[in-house]
Order: sequence, then C-alpha cells, then structure tokens
Amino acid sequence: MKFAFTEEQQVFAETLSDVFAKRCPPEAVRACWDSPVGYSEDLWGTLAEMGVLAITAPEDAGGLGGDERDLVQLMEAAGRAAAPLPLLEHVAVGIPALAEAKGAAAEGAEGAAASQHWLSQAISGEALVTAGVRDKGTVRDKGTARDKNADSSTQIQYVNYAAQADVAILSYQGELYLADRKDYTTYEQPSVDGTRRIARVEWSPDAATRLAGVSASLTFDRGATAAAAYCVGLAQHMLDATVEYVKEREQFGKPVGSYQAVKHHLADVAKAISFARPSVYAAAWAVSQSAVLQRAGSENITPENAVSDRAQYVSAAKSLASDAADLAAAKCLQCHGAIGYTFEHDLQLWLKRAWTTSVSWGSASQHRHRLATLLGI
Amino acid sequence: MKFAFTEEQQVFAETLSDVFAKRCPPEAVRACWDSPVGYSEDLWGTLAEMGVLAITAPEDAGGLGGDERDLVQLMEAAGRAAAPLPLLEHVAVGIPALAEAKGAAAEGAEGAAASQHWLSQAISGEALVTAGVRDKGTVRDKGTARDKNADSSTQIQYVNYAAQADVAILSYQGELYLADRKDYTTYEQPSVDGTRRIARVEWSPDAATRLAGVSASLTFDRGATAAAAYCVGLAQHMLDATVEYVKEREQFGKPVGSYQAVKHHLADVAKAISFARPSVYAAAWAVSQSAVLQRAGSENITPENAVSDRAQYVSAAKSLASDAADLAAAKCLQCHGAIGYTFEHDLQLWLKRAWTTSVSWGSASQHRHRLATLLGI
Amino acid sequence: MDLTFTPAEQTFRDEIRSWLRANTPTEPLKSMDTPDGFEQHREWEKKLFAAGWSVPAWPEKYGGRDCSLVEWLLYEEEYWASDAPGRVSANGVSLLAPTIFEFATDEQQERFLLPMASGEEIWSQGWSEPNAGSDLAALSTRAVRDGEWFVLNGQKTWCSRGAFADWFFCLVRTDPEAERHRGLSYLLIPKDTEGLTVRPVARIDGEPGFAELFFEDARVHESNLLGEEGQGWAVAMATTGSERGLNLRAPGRFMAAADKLVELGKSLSDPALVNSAEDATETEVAAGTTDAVARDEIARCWAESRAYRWVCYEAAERLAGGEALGSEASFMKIFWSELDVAINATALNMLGERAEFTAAAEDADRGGAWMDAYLFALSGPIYAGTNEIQRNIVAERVLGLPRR
Amino acid sequence: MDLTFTPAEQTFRDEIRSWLRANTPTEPLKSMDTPDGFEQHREWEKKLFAAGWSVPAWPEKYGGRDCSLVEWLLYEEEYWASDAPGRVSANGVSLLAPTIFEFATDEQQERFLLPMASGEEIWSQGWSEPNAGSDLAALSTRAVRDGEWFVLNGQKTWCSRGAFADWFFCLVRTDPEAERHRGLSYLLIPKDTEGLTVRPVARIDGEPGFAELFFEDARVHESNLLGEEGQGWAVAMATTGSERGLNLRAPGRFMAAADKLVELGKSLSDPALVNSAEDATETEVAAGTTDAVARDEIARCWAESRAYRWVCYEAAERLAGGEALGSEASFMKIFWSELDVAINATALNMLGERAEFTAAAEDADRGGAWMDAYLFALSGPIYAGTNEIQRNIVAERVLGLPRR
Repeated sequence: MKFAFTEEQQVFAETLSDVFAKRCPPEAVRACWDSPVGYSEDLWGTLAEMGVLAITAPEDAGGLGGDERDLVQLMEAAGRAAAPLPLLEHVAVGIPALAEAKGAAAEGAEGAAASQHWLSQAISGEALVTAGVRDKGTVRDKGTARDKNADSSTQIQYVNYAAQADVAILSYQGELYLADRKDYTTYEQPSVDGTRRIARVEWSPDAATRLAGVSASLTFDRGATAAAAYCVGLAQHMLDATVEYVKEREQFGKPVGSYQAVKHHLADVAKAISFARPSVYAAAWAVSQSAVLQRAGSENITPENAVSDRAQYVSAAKSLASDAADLAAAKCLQCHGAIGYTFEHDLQLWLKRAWTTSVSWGSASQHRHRLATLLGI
Repeated sequence: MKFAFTEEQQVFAETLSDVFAKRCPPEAVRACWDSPVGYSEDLWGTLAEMGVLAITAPEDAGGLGGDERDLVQLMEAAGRAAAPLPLLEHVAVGIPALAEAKGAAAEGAEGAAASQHWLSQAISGEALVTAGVRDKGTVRDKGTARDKNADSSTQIQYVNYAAQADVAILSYQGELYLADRKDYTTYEQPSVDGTRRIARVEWSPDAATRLAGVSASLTFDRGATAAAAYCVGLAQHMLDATVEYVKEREQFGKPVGSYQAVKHHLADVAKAISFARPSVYAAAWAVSQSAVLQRAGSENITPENAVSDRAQYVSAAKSLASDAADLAAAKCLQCHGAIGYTFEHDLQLWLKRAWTTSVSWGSASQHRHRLATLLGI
Repeated sequence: MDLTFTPAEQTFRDEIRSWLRANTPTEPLKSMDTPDGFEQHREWEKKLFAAGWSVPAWPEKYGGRDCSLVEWLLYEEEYWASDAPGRVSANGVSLLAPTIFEFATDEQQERFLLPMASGEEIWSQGWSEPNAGSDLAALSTRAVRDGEWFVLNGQKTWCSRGAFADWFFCLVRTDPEAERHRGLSYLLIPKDTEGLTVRPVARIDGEPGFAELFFEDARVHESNLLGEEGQGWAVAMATTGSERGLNLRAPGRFMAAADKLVELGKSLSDPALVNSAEDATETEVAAGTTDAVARDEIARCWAESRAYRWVCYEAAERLAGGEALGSEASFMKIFWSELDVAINATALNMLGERAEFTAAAEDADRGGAWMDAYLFALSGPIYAGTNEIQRNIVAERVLGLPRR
Repeated sequence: MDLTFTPAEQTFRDEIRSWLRANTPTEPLKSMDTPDGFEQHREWEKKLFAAGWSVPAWPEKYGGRDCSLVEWLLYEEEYWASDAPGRVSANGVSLLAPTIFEFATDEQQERFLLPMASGEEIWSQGWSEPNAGSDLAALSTRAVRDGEWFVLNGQKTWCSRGAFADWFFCLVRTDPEAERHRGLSYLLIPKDTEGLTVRPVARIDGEPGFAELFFEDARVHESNLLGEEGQGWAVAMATTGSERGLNLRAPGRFMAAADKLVELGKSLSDPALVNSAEDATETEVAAGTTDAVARDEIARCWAESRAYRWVCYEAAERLAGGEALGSEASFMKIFWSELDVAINATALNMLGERAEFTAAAEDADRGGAWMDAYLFALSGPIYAGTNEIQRNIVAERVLGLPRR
C-alpha cells in the first residue's frame, strides 16, 4: 500500500499545470466559445508534440505505455484551467480502447484493423477520436429525435466533439463499435457551456466494426474517472479564486472572507474537494489494475470481482467529485455575489464546465444508483 | 379565503397553552418516563373536566362538535410542552372515528353499537382509546415477531398506548376495526423516548367489529395532521429554548448567539417552522372539509377529488413538519453543545419526542413518497 | 380558517384566467434583456394595461382594479400558470410603486404611476454600487444641491433591466458629512439625463440583463426627489420590504414552476425508460428518467411551493387586518429564492445529459426553458440582499439574537 | 500509487483478523458507561494487551508491535469489522499517549504507558470547564505551587469515561497573571486524590458517560506535571491534533458502520415488502423498507466511508514521509463526525417506526444498536472542538481567510 504518485508523475503533472497556466488562460477558454471546434487546435498541437497524446498508448504502438495513474493528475490540472480540450474523449477513453482492440474475434476483424490505423493517427494527433459510451441501447431518453425516426436500427447518442472527430467509439448493447465520421450523422446541440460541442449522433451499428475484446464497461469507467478528476480540478480552481476574491472584497469595513458564513461555505467546499480527490486517485488505480487483469486474463482475482470492485471505486469517485464540483459552483457563485453572475467575470467559465462535467459520464445520483446496485441493495 | 383562526379558537389555544405551561413543566414530562401509563392521569383528568376530550365529538353525542381546525393549535401547544398525553390517539383520531361509526353496514353492526358505547366513555375520559392505522395488511416489516407466528390470520401492528387503552381502532386491508383490550395481545417495545408506550399488538380482525362507514384513509390523515402540529410545537419550543440559551452562554467573551454560524443555524430552524406551520393549518382545514364531504356525500366536489386533495395537503404538511422537527432537534442540540447532550438538561425530552413524532404517522420521506404518487408521478 | 375562495374571488379568478387563455402569446417572446425582446415585453405590458390586468391591486385611477390581496395572489397564480410572459415592468410596479404610493407628492403620483402601469415607462433600480452591495449604506454616489437641481457624480451597478429602461430610481448621498444611512436621498432619474451614461452588462447567460450607470455632473431636478432630502434610507427601506416580501415574488410563480416539475416527472416516469437494476454493472448510467430520488425532490419542491402559498395567504390576512410584515419578509426571500434554485436544479438533474442544452438545441426540453430558469434562479440568493444578510436579519430582528 | 497491500501487510491483517475471530465476545458487552460494563471492557482491554493487540502501533517495550501506520489502519479496519467491543481505554491510548511519547520524562513514560496499554489504568480527559468549552483558553481551574505540590481549586466537566476512570489528564491554570493560553500546565491526576470529587453525569442515553470533577485544595505532586510548567497549551495542542486526526476515529470504524448499513439495506429490500404505488392513496405509508431514496443515502454513506479511508491512507503515506498533519485534521473531524450521524440517521429512517426501539425492545433491529450508535454519533459534531470551530480553523488556517 503506497498512496502516492511517483516523482515522475508529479513532475509531469506540474509541467502540464504550467502549460495550462501559460497557454490556457481564461481568455483562451473564452475564445473557444466562438471556435467551430470548441478547443484550441494550437494547444492541442503542442500537447501532441510534447507526447501528451501518447501517454495512454502502449509502447509497442509507439506510445508511452502509461495508465490512468499517469493521467489522473493531468485531467485534474486541465480542470483547474477549465481547459476545453478533447483530453477525456481522445486520451482517456479513445486511445486505450483502440489499443485494446486487437486479437479481435472474426466479426470484429474490420474494427480491429481499423483501430490500429486510427491508433497511430490518434497518438500523433493527426486524427481526433471521440467516444460516446452508453448502454445496451435499451434505455433511451424521451424528447430526442429518436421518436421521429422510422428506421429502428438507427441508434441515437449525444456525443461531445462528434462533428469534429475523425472517428468515434460508440456503444450499442454493451459492445463498442468504431464509427468513421462518414458513418454517422450529427446534429449539434448547443450547450450552456460554450466550449462544449455536443451533437446528437445517429448511426447504425455494424458488426464488422465492433471492437471485440474491448470492455465497454471498462471504457465507460475510464471516461467517468477522467471526468471525476476534471471535476476536482474545476472545484479546486473555483475555491482558490473565491478565496482570493473574498480576502480582497470588503463590505461593512472588513473583508467578506472574515464573515463566518462565508468561511463556512468555503470550508465546506474545501472539505468536499479534499475527500473527493483521494477517491478519484483510488479509482484511477482501480481502473489501471482492472485493465491489467483484463489484458492478462484471470490470475489471482477473478475478473468478475475486479470489474465489480473497479466500478465501485469509479462510481464512488465520480459521485463525490460531481458533488464537489456542484457544491463549489454553488458556493463560489454565492460568495462572489453579483460580480460572479456576469458574463464578463471569468467565474462563469468554470461554473458552466462544472455543471456539464458533473453530469457527463454519469451524474452523482446516477453513480450512487449504480453503486447501490453493485453493493447488492 | 380567510387564513385565520376564530377568536374563540385563539382563546382556546392560549388557555390550553397556559394549562400545559402550569401543569406540564419539564419535571412532569420527566416523571412520565417512570409512569406505567406514560402520561399524567391527573392532567388527563383535568383536560376531561375542561371538556377538551369532547372537542372532536359531535354535539348530538354530547361533544363540542369541533373539528381539526379547533384541534390543530391544541396539538401544537401540546408539542411546545412536549406533553406526553394520548391526545393524538384519543382526541384527534379515536373519537372522530368512533363518532363516524354509525349507519354501519350489517356486517359492522356490532362495531357500530360498540362504538357508541365507547364514544361516550371516551368523551368523559372514563375509557382510553388508542389507534393504529396502517394499510391493508399486505405490507409488513421484517424483524417483527410476525414471522415467528404460525397463525396467518394474526395481524401485527405497533401501537402507542396499546396496553394502556381500553379499546383500540386498528386497520386491516384498508378497513378499520374496533378491538377491545381483551381482544388483542400486547408486547411492550421500550422506546428511546421514555414517555412513549409502544407495543406490538397481535390481533385477528373480526368482521363483526368492523367500523363500517369510517374511512381508514381519512382516519390516518387525522393522525398525521395531529402529529404534524405536534412536530411544529416541538420545533418551536426547541428554537425558543435555544435562542434563550445562546443569548446567555458566552464563549470568547461574547454570547455564542452573536456568532454568524449559530445565527444561521437558528434562522434555518425558524424558517422551517414558519413554512411548515401554515401548511399544517391548511391540512387541518382540508381534513375537516373532507370529513364534511364524506359525511354529506358528494355535492359540488366529487369525494374522490376531495380525498386526493386532502391527502396531498396532509402529506405536504407532515413532510414539512417532520423535517422542521428533525432540523430543530439537530440544530438546537448543536447550538447547545455538550450541555444539551446530557440527561439532566431538559432539551433531551424534546429531542426524543421530536425523533419519534417525526416518524410516527409517516416520516417525511414516506409522506413525500405518498405525495409524489398522488401527484401522478 | 376557511380556504375556500368566496364566489367573488372565484369570479375574479375565472375572469383573469379566461383573459389570459385568450390573450397569452402562443409563441414565447424573446428574452426581455435583448432590444427586440424588451420591446415585445413592453407591448405585452400595454396589452395587459389596456385590459386592466397590468396592476390589479392599484387604485382604478392608475389603471388598477383595487383588488384585495387575496385576489392579487390569485391573479399571480393564474398569471404564472398560464405561461404568460415575464413582467418587464416588475421593478417599477413591484419595487418602486409601493414607495411612490407611500412617499410621493400628488404631482409625482400623477406623473409617474400611469405610464408605469401602462408600460410606457419602464423602470430600473439604481441602488448598488461597486463598493456598496450587501453594505448598501456605504454608497457614495454624490448629489450636490445647485438651486433647484441636484448634480450627480458616481457610479451605480447591477441595475436590472437597466440596459433598455426609461427611468431609474436611485439612492444617492446628498449630505457627505452624514454617516452611512444618514444623508441619503431618493431620486427618480430619466435615462436621457445629460451626464448619465448607461453601460449594459451581460448577465451569466450572456444577455445584457444589467446596466452600470455613470454620473458625471448629471443634473436631476428637485421635483424628482421622492420623499424628503436626507430621508432616502427610510424611503428606500419601505421598498426593500416590498422587494423581499409579497410583492416581488408571489407564490403563483413557484407553484407554476413546481407544477411544471411534476409534469416533467410524469413525462419521464415511463417505466420502459427506467434503467433496470441488473444492467447497472454494465456501462449504463440511466439518463433522463424519473427515479425515486427525483420523485422525492419533486414532492419536496411541490410541498414547499404550497407552503409558500399558505404563508402568503396567512400574511395577506394579517396585512388586510392592518398588521405590517416587517422582518418576516426576510424569511420569504430566503425561502422562495432557494426553492426556485431547487425546482430548476431538480429538473436539470432529471434531464441528465440533455440538461445543458440551450434554446438553440433541437433536443432541449421545453426549448431550454429549464436551464434558462435555472440561470435566472441562481441570482435569487444574491440579489435584494444576499441570503446570508437575510439570515442575519432573521436571527437578529425576528429571533432577537445579539448583533455582535 | 499502489493500493495493493504488501504480503507483510496482508499477513498482519490476517493475523489480527484470525485473533479477533477467535476472541471477540459472542455476546455484546454491557455499556462501558455502567459500572459492570466498564469492568467488562477493562477485562477485554487486558485480553487484547495479553495478545499484543492493545496498542499495536506502540513500541514493543510498552506492549506494542511497532507496526506501521498502514498496518494500524488495517488493524482498525479489522477491529471494527469484527464487531469487537468499543475501546474503554481510547481516551488514554489515543489522546494522552501521543502527548506522553512527545513530552513526558523517561520516568513518566515508564510509569504510565504500560498500565495504560494493559487496561489497568483507564484515563479520562479533564479539559473543558463550565465556562470554557469551545473557548478552551478561558479555563480557570487554579493550580498553585506549594513546594513540590500543586494545590488545585476549580471544576472540570464533560470528562468522558470519567465516572469510573482511574486517572485524569487535566489542563489547569498555574499562572493567574498570564492571559488565556499562557500560564497553563498539564497535570496527570489520580482519581483518589484528596480534595477531588468525581460526580458522574448522565449522557443523553441516561448512562453516566461523563463526569464532573470538583477540586477543593486537591494536591497533585510535581512529578505528575507533563511538559514544563506554563507550557500546558503547547503540550495540549499536540493532543488535540491527535484527537481530530487519525488517532481518535480511524476509518475502519466508519467502513464497518457503512457496511452494516448496506446489510440493512439488503435485508429490507425484499420487493415483497415494498409498498406499491397504487396503495398510496390509501392509508399506507410504507415502513421499514429500502426505497430508492434510502439506496441513494446508503451509497453516499458507503462512498464517504471509503473516501475517508483513502484520505487516511494518503495521510499515512505523508506522515510516514515525515510530514505533519496540521490543520487538515480539522477536515477529518468534520468529515467523520458528520458521516457518523448520516450513517445512523439513514439506518433509522429505513427502520421507520421500529427506529425508536431500544435494546430492551424485542423487535429492535440489531438489539437497538442503530439508535445507540445514533445517540453516540450525535456527540461527534460537538466534542473535541465543535464543527463550527473546526470550520473556522479550516477557513483560517488551511484557506488563509482573515480571522476578523
């Protein structure tokens, strides 16, 4: 038992923090609201050059062979900067799934072959991968265009960067499929967060492109863990910025941060973050171990248990992290007062990313629902 | 629309408040912990002499012909005093049910006849009535002795004052029955609140004692409304007592009530009470109107709607009142600090009545569950 | 205690309900914080006024119906239940008008009330300053006497509707020697005043819902002084009572919102859409369904919307009996503002991944109205005195806890 | 980042688990706050000590195993998972002992540690006074030097386990001229000290869980002074760190409680017991069933119990690396105390009408253990510095907000 990152991991996280601080200030986030792709292609290129996109790719595919433990602090740093980048979709979810799509069953051969192609393009940054991982397709949302569509083989999902990506990893009935951009249709759904690029994706699953050997469940948990880390980063920045603000802002002749009500609001936020963060790190560890077990086949632990344990870790982490981000958003807005309620003030950039990230890849209550089921209740 | 009590009702409530203040101080509540019946028979006798037990009985039966609007502030005053008296069981629930048990169907003739007998005894205070109104009997709690019992006709309920009462009104499959003390067996279940006298009641419903013409649903709502009013009173007293305490108690050279954290705790309690109370009054009105409609048969409003509306009012009221009592208990204990955590300090008498009354006749979450169903969700 | 509406009340309710059914625009108006939307909403105000439904609680001579408080509460219930447009004139009608009725000269009442009721003149409040928000008494905008005129210098901020409003009601410092809440005066200021610059400020949703006012030797005539010079604080406090109490946010608004939440719950509670427990070890995390947690929250919101209703009917009875509301208005402000957040947050939580969609998204529920309402609701715990200040007021003035 | 336990850690865990399985009393002991129960618990301490499991993190010479922090956390997990009795020696072992290791003379260590570890001497804390609770520095119990002796006069209160304890560790004022936290000293006082009267005080559950101490010219020898005279505050603060941090409430305790809550959820979630929605217009309000609201709360409690676990393993790593915990201990105290209330409140809510049943009730779940645990948990947000004080500490010392 050693609950600590390696020195290498620490240095890497600090390096990336510096990159975000310099290259992704609030003005850069704001600029992405009006960009068609929703993210800074320039910064994305820099990350590709730095090898950041290769972190989660195996060494034999030209990657750095890292895992979720190497990634989790990067996602947190991105959250602190509210960086609008496809790190979650591309690096945390897409590349590991592509990398695992080998030794595929016959019906997935085309998927396996294509995935090798896309993997190298993704590592270099030449191609953008996105992912929409949901359920077996039995559960669907009312109010989507689904009902209007007569062709029942058409599946519907909401996927971030779907229109911008070159290839998407999409789930259907508990299996993952590789869908080229030309194989799906997108209908953009503008979000309250101007840096999101959600689209309704309509596509028909094709058995030939199934990513055999890739666990949809593990893939979902990768996304949820990355989103959880991002939530922690968002919350931490909002707290830091609010602490600075309430130290300076005076009312009734003293800093508003000297009032006990403000102190307790922010102490609650600090507590929520402090308790969510180690759970997110533990989830990253669990995902990394579960992936190893799945690759190696069962040895000491049955993969079944490993999957269940991993999902417990992930759902605990995402529920705590989503709650921390939501609490931070609510309390930090309240402690800012009216100034935080303006478009001009930067707080809104973080608020909106918090509202959307806390829900994506499962909201707090959805993950508690999953966790309760996993616990046998 | 006139949201106000009559002057008569106000005077009555103030009179009873005075009686409780004089005759039911904390020492008297404490004394009931060790009394076999759990309430002051002396005070109960005084209330009988004052005619308080006759409030809800119809005039033609020798009662005062009042309804829930006349009763609700009495229950609230009893709550403020934490008065351990069978007011809810006997006056709020028992007597109205007995009074309604006339014009009974043939199968309930015995119940109807008996109910007239018990009604006059109850009004005079010669007999004690209690009530345990639950469901159709299909839903039962694990962990009761039920499972040990081979005779499947035996029904189980937990009923306050069951061993002390002369007669009990018990529900089975949505119908009410009159059970003489000799017709049911009791197993006392000591409660954290030493003034409660809960027993497990085992009995076999007998069609001959069915209280035909009495709505179990309305009867349940009478109990829930009375419990809600009592909760409001409990919360109000805890708030008042805590306000006094934190004005006096000094730490760091000033009253602890001058600290913003303490202020906000108590402001939240005050808010919860202020918003629960009118809802409880509205529920009392709704129950009284529903009873009139049920007695008169449908005129302008279909009884079906009236029942549904009444239950909405009651479940809204009880959920708010239970939450107010629970919040008051939590915050007032916290604002008292260690002194409130002792057996010697009187706060504990109110805390324990709050914990038990907030749950009895449906907890907040149970009533929200019912309310959601009534709203069609 | 009789919660049945009288025949007269019922008739009143039927009348406004019928009128709204016949006249409420079928298509939602544009946001009142856009230039076009503002004028659309002004037209709606004119229509309401023409039918006598703009200010029903006012005297008939100013376009009202002299209706009772109970009738006014009914009017608000019907108004919001009908999905009628938001009231662009609310700052004038709800915040300023009570002060005018209490403090204005006859001439001022004649001058201001009818155009306010008719929507010809839309008002915005100019009280807060960059360094005087919660601590309103710290305001520093100066107004110096020059004969019949006041000469203003300073800055106001967070003026809702200020970007397009015709008039501002402002609190300014006329006696720089007096401390804090002494030496203030209450001025009514037309937007075209020379030396007044209005800068629109975008709200969190990007629309110019606020304005900043910059006064540079702006001259305001003494006929626009409301109440006596130097008595601005006392005059203003009458308005803050209105702001926190019944006038600004009637329960009908939240009853309608809670009812919409119930409808959302019904629409999503189709069992076929609910995730089955066995799937949970798979990747699915159900989206857009009404689970029991949401049911609990919906029931809580609905119960609270009704609790606020009864609190207001009870208050109306007391007000009709000659009592004043006082510090209890702080309870109400805390209550409705937090209820409003809860209602919309519950809806967004139920909508799951569709929650973030705006009006521009084809798949948004109710045209993105939940997110719009959420964004609006978030300002509730902040404006008109933060809820932290309100809790202090409750603790100190209602409960009597020591100030320090 | 490797959360797999090493083979050595696993062996350690297996060893304590086996021992507990073989030795944990099958019948629950009586309450440790009754005379009989106190002695039963003392016997259990002796048994633990004899097996080397009383104070595993202590040096071997004082009956410990010199185990690592991670092993100590594992020990606590196993201890609480096994349903072993509560630790009547906790105040000594967890609160006083760290101070003794840091500040005591060799003679004092020799004198006090072994009997503390073995349960022969049970300790109680005497810090709070009627007028010095949250404001501990205001304490006024006087200790006047008389040669080798201190002469004590004053009153202490809220001494947990004090009714039956053998020794008290007290903070007293030795220099009446010095202000507040200056001029205090830390004394170790045997219960049979002449001039010391111990008055048992019943806790909310009716058991004498507290004591008040009255000193009337009580004489305590200077050999019982811990640390230097006048340095009592600094000495004491080392202990409050322990009290709030890892030592007092290890995560194992809350993990075990959350696991029991999960079991309760499972036992009540039989679909046959769940009220069907159609019945809801009838009188039934379901009791004793696991609805989805409870599931949500159970999952939250479970997740939080594990969050606390990871926080502690992370802290253990930092402590092992030579870092100190500091003000973050305040986070932990807020967290575990509120989690403990939440776990037990959730259980009681699920039990519905059976929640109130005590151990004396035949139909109580787990012998009334949920209500007992709830009553105990309620003290958590109050003792060892109220959570309001802890939040101030977090805000001021961790976040750096201005004190006033």
